[in-house]
Amino acid sequence: MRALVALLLLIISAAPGWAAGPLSYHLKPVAIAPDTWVFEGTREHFTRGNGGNILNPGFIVTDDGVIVIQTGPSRRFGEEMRAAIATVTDKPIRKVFVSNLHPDYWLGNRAFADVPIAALPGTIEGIKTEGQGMTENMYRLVGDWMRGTEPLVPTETVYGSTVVFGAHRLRLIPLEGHTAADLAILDETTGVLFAGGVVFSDRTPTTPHADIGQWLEALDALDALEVTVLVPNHGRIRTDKAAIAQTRDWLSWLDRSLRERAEAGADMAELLDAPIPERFAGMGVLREEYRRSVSHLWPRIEKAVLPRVN
Amino acid sequence: MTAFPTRRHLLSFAAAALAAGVLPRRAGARPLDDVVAAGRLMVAVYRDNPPFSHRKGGALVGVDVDIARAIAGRLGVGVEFMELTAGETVSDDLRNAVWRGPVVGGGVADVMMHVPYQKEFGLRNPEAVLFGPYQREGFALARNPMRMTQPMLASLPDEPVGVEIDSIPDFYLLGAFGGRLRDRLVHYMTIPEAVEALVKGDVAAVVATQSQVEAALGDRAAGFPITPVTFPGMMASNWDIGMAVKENSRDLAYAVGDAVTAMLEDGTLPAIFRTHGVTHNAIPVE
Amino acid sequence: MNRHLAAAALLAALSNPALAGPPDPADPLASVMWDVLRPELFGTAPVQFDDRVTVTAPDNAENAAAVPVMADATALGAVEEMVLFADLNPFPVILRFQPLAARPVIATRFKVQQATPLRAAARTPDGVWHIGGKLLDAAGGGCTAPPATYAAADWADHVGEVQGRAWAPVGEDKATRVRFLVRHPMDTGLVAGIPAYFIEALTLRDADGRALARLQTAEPLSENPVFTLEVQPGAGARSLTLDGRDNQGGEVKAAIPLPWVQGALP
Amino acid sequence: MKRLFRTCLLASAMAAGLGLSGPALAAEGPSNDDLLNDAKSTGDVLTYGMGLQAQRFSPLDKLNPDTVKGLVPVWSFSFGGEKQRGQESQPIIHDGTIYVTGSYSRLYAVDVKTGQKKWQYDHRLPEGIMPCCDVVNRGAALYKDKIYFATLDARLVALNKDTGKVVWSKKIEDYKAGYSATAAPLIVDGKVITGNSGGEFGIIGMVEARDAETGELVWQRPTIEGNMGTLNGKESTMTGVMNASWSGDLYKTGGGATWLGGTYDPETKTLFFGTGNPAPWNSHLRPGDNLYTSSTLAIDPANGDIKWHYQTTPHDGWDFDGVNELVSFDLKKDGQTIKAGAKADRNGFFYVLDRTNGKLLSASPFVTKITWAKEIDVKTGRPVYNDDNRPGTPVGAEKGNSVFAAPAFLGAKNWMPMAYSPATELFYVPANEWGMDIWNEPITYKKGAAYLGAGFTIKPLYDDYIGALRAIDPKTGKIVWEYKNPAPLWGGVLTTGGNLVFTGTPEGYLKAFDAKSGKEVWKFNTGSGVVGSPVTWEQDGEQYVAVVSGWGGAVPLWGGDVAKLVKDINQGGSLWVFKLPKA
Repeated sequence: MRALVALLLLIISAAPGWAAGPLSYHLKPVAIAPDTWVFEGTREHFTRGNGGNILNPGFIVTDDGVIVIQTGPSRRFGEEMRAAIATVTDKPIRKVFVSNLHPDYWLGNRAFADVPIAALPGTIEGIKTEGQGMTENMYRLVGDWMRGTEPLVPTETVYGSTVVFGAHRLRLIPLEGHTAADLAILDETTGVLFAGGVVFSDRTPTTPHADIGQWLEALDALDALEVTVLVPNHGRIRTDKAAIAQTRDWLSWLDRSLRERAEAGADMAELLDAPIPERFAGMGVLREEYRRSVSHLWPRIEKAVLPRVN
Repeated sequence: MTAFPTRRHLLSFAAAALAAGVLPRRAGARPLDDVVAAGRLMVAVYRDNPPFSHRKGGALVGVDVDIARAIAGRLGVGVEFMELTAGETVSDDLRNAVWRGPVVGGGVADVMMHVPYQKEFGLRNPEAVLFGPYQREGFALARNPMRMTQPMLASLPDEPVGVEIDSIPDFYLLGAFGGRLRDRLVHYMTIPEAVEALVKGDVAAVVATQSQVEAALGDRAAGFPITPVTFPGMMASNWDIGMAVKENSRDLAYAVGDAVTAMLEDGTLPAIFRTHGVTHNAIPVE
Repeated sequence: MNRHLAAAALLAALSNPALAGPPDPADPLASVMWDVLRPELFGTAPVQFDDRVTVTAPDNAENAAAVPVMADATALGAVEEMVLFADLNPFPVILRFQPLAARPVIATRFKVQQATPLRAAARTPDGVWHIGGKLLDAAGGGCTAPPATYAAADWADHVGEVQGRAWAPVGEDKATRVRFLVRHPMDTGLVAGIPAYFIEALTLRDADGRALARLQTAEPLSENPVFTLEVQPGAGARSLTLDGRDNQGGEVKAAIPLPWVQGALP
Repeated sequence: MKRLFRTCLLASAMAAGLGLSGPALAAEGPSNDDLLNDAKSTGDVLTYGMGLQAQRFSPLDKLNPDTVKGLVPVWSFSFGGEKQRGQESQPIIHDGTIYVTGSYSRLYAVDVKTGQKKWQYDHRLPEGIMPCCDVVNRGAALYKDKIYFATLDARLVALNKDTGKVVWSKKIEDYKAGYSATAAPLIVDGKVITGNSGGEFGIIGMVEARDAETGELVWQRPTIEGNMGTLNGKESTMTGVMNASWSGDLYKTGGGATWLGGTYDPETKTLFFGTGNPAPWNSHLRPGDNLYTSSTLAIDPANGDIKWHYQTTPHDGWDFDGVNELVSFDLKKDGQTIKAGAKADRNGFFYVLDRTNGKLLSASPFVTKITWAKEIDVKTGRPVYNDDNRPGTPVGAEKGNSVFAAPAFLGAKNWMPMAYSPATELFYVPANEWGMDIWNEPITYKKGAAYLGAGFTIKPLYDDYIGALRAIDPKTGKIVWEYKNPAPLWGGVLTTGGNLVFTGTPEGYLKAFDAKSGKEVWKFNTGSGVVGSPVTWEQDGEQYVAVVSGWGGAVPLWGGDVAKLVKDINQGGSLWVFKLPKA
């Protein structure tokens, strides 16, 4: 079993994340465990080249129907996912889980409008408030890939619990840190963990809604689980927990270095080109995500080092 | 992870189903639908009304604030607060908070907290619906036991007594016993100020609502016994605090009322009061 | 040729490029607004595009309501005035800065309406404006979107509060880095129903009241704006004072201690 | 697209230019002497009240009952935005510019000839303000190079009159404690003099003088006995005598707000400020006269000391707030000229006082029904109460006995200023005929506890009208003529040497009446209710009239029968200018 998985991973890694061709994601489901498939995205930022395909959505085929995890960055992506799922199984889609409010997790919802789409309350609230703005920004970032995409708010609220579909017991794990509500899903039957927002693998974490302290606690919670295959939200799928360690390392360094620079009197603009340790060089979109993180995290850190003077 | 009570599950599910338009929409303005569709419950709370709603380190905190958050959670929506400066009467407050909005603009809230739940008052304000009483309030006397041995209003010794200005205890004590106490009343802008004066020894007793005096004394209550008091010859000794919505929002009132009932049953409500150092007095079922 | 004549010639050249006279250098950022902004901001003074004036800012505005920018003209030597501006903002000028006893370097954050050239101009004692800049991409909305304080009910409780700190001098010119944040909504007046309400002047002074740096601030600065400056206070100064006012008469007053000086204010 | 940017650019470049070069040199505006002479100068309107005595009289006579039919609109200026309500302002006219305040604390400078805006100041109001009686402002004050006005968040703002740039801005009171400021400031001897308004809740009334140049406080005079005044930053004298007419510590919070501002008489060098009702409402809880609530105070402008007081409603139990303006005039009676002052009080009586000492000369009703007092005893100066018309004190769990009292607490006359014509020797008083059921009740809630301890409903007295513009002869107290208006009158009055009286109506009209007969001789509908105060002046040989239009104020805030009468009146916000063209 373990060997099979490793072999599969090799194949995935060798395959290009995105194939040339006008406006098709060319989605190929890759089996990573029994009944379990993933569409692996690139380790880039949203571009007009990749159409927003940067996430690792997946699905589990159960006797009760297909469980879909994330719907991708556009309606087209959702529709292509659905077509690709149909090449694997003729079972109907039973339920969709959306892990958090970031646009690449749920903008494909329109393709699944006929089935229940479940999310944590905080995710639903966030999509209601910020969904429209995020959608508009995605049109701007990736262009025509988004045609026909409109926000569709998840229709079902879930909390932390264990749900059973056919032979698969899925543990729904509510976390926070990457956003105010991140849903991780552990298939207790196969040991596959869909990290749902908090784990990045060789891809720099994104922080627009982040609380670093809570995020580190969420990583600890995932680290304590028994996992055979870890599907990070972005980046390389792994059979170990190295991605958790890498995410933790990055967040700790980021937080600490910003605090140190603030204490030393740096201005936000001076941080944009600050050096990043060599050990993170292998992570995708490193400098760009670092700069975004400065924008997200700096104002609060800065305030903490400037005392009231009147 | 803990499993959640079925009731809460059902409530949330119902709210989510409404959001998606799964349940049929009725014609006309339906504020519950509007609330769910907007994903936000706008709640009016009084500004500067400890321990129910006030600012602490910039953050809005208090019993009413926590109850509102819990209600929104059970409806599966977010919550936003509109802080309300108390007008001359609660009828003004109802107008500003739920049915017409303040003259300076800013719109109305979906629900207003801390409204007297009283039939006559309700009849006098047909533009609003009063519902969901969540606390039975009464007056209490906090005293320095060395200076005032008996918690009896009628036998108040010749010592200064603190009250909040323009409060019922103020009016009662100004007029009570032929005005005998009038010259000994010391007026404070807030109950916390009056309670600090009690602790410092400026006054021998403070008369105020039980919740306010409990919260203001906090863990110093051991040294300053708090006793419920009645105002003979003036009014009933207790009254109920509930909520209000605009007259066309009865369905929202039902949903919010159900959430409060559930919170009472599962102990959430008393726990919220406890957090703020206040005794929760449930409304007896009649 | 005397200065007046030169100015007149320049004006003629501006109004009709076909006429003879030294033409302006071409705008390296090819801004559609350059022809309008040039006379508005610099009149007939000579301008040159100069890499010695650097503008540090992200290529993309992650948060259009608070884009960090640092303008540095120290490579020019003496500088009398600096202007920071974004060509395509509804209010192009972000701030004007007179580095009286300060290094010609300033950093702050501002609101951006759309993708725009972002520039700093520094006037040297010979009257020449040296202009550097870069392109800033932005999703936009920073100027007309209501700031967060529109929703927060308590801006009035905090307006005019200052948080600030100075760092011990390093380097040859003994310049002291000062950073400060002023609580203010900085409303542009472009959002319906919300009047313009922004800080319009800030002066950083030495202990004896001597102005070290003067800022003329404008609508585009971010809500609760933050500034970084490098000033040269007198040797004995134990603190710097900051004073300023907004367009509605509100006052800003604060004292920023220099803690490494013995006996500095707490 | 490019043009749009250009406009923005120009605006910002202009602003920047001004900032760099410092405030442009302002033309020297009116001096103290100009202000003192305002009632006589016909080419301008420099003060609120058209003269510091506030007679609202202009000697101009080109407009008269014969010519007024030729009065036509010249232009109308919109205050803009969505803030279309409650325009209670009086324009100020000087040197080709009209300065006018709008609701929501806005101030405009408009070119008199063209109606083109010169500048506009919008005050950034905090979200938490809670003005009791709509978002109104009643006017600005002009002195030298600055124009002054008060804002709803209880600040006093001084602006450069030519640029609209703020020179200084001072907090009068804390808006979070329920204070706001709506009255026009008064300028006397280089001092800006204001009252305070807001909360009947734990406050005391105050009159304050500030240096017009700097905004620094010169003196403060509390209106309730037992409180200390200040002068130049130090305690000066106590108001009255502590505990003389108040029990316990109630004097510290007794009310008496001076929310309508005041008037000034240069002949006796005296400020006159009216004071509001005492707190709490239930009079049984505060035995005594409760000085100096519901009174007129005569104050020395130099140091803030009280020269005399006259209390119109001692021990008020009906919210008969006594803030109404005292108008100085020469009373010619029995061959003598008496320095007199007149006040049409909220309580229904028209008082004539000797303004040198506060002694009552006469008091006569100016509305048809007054239930609370039989009369005012001229000898003692005190009302002869109808004791059974005082709302009872609550007994047991029941509310106190309810009484029907007239006038209603909104007053026989509220804020709207009257006018006096030295030509006809008549006062023109905008009155309202209404009553109220009032009771003291054991419990009216506030923040979950009791508040005022009183309740009320307002009822019109007659089917066909509430408002009544009445001409009153101060020598006899007799009503010479009256004009009845269906809706309540809520705007100020202007009278002229041309034998005219102007006032506005909620129905939208600016109307002119023959000052002697009361015959309506002209009207024009402005499109929204008129609750502002009209003014007139002469320019290029033509007589002009201006008034602001925009329904609002306190009346629409009250429910019941009155609300039914006014609910369909459209709101608005504009300045109308009329003139009589040269023949």
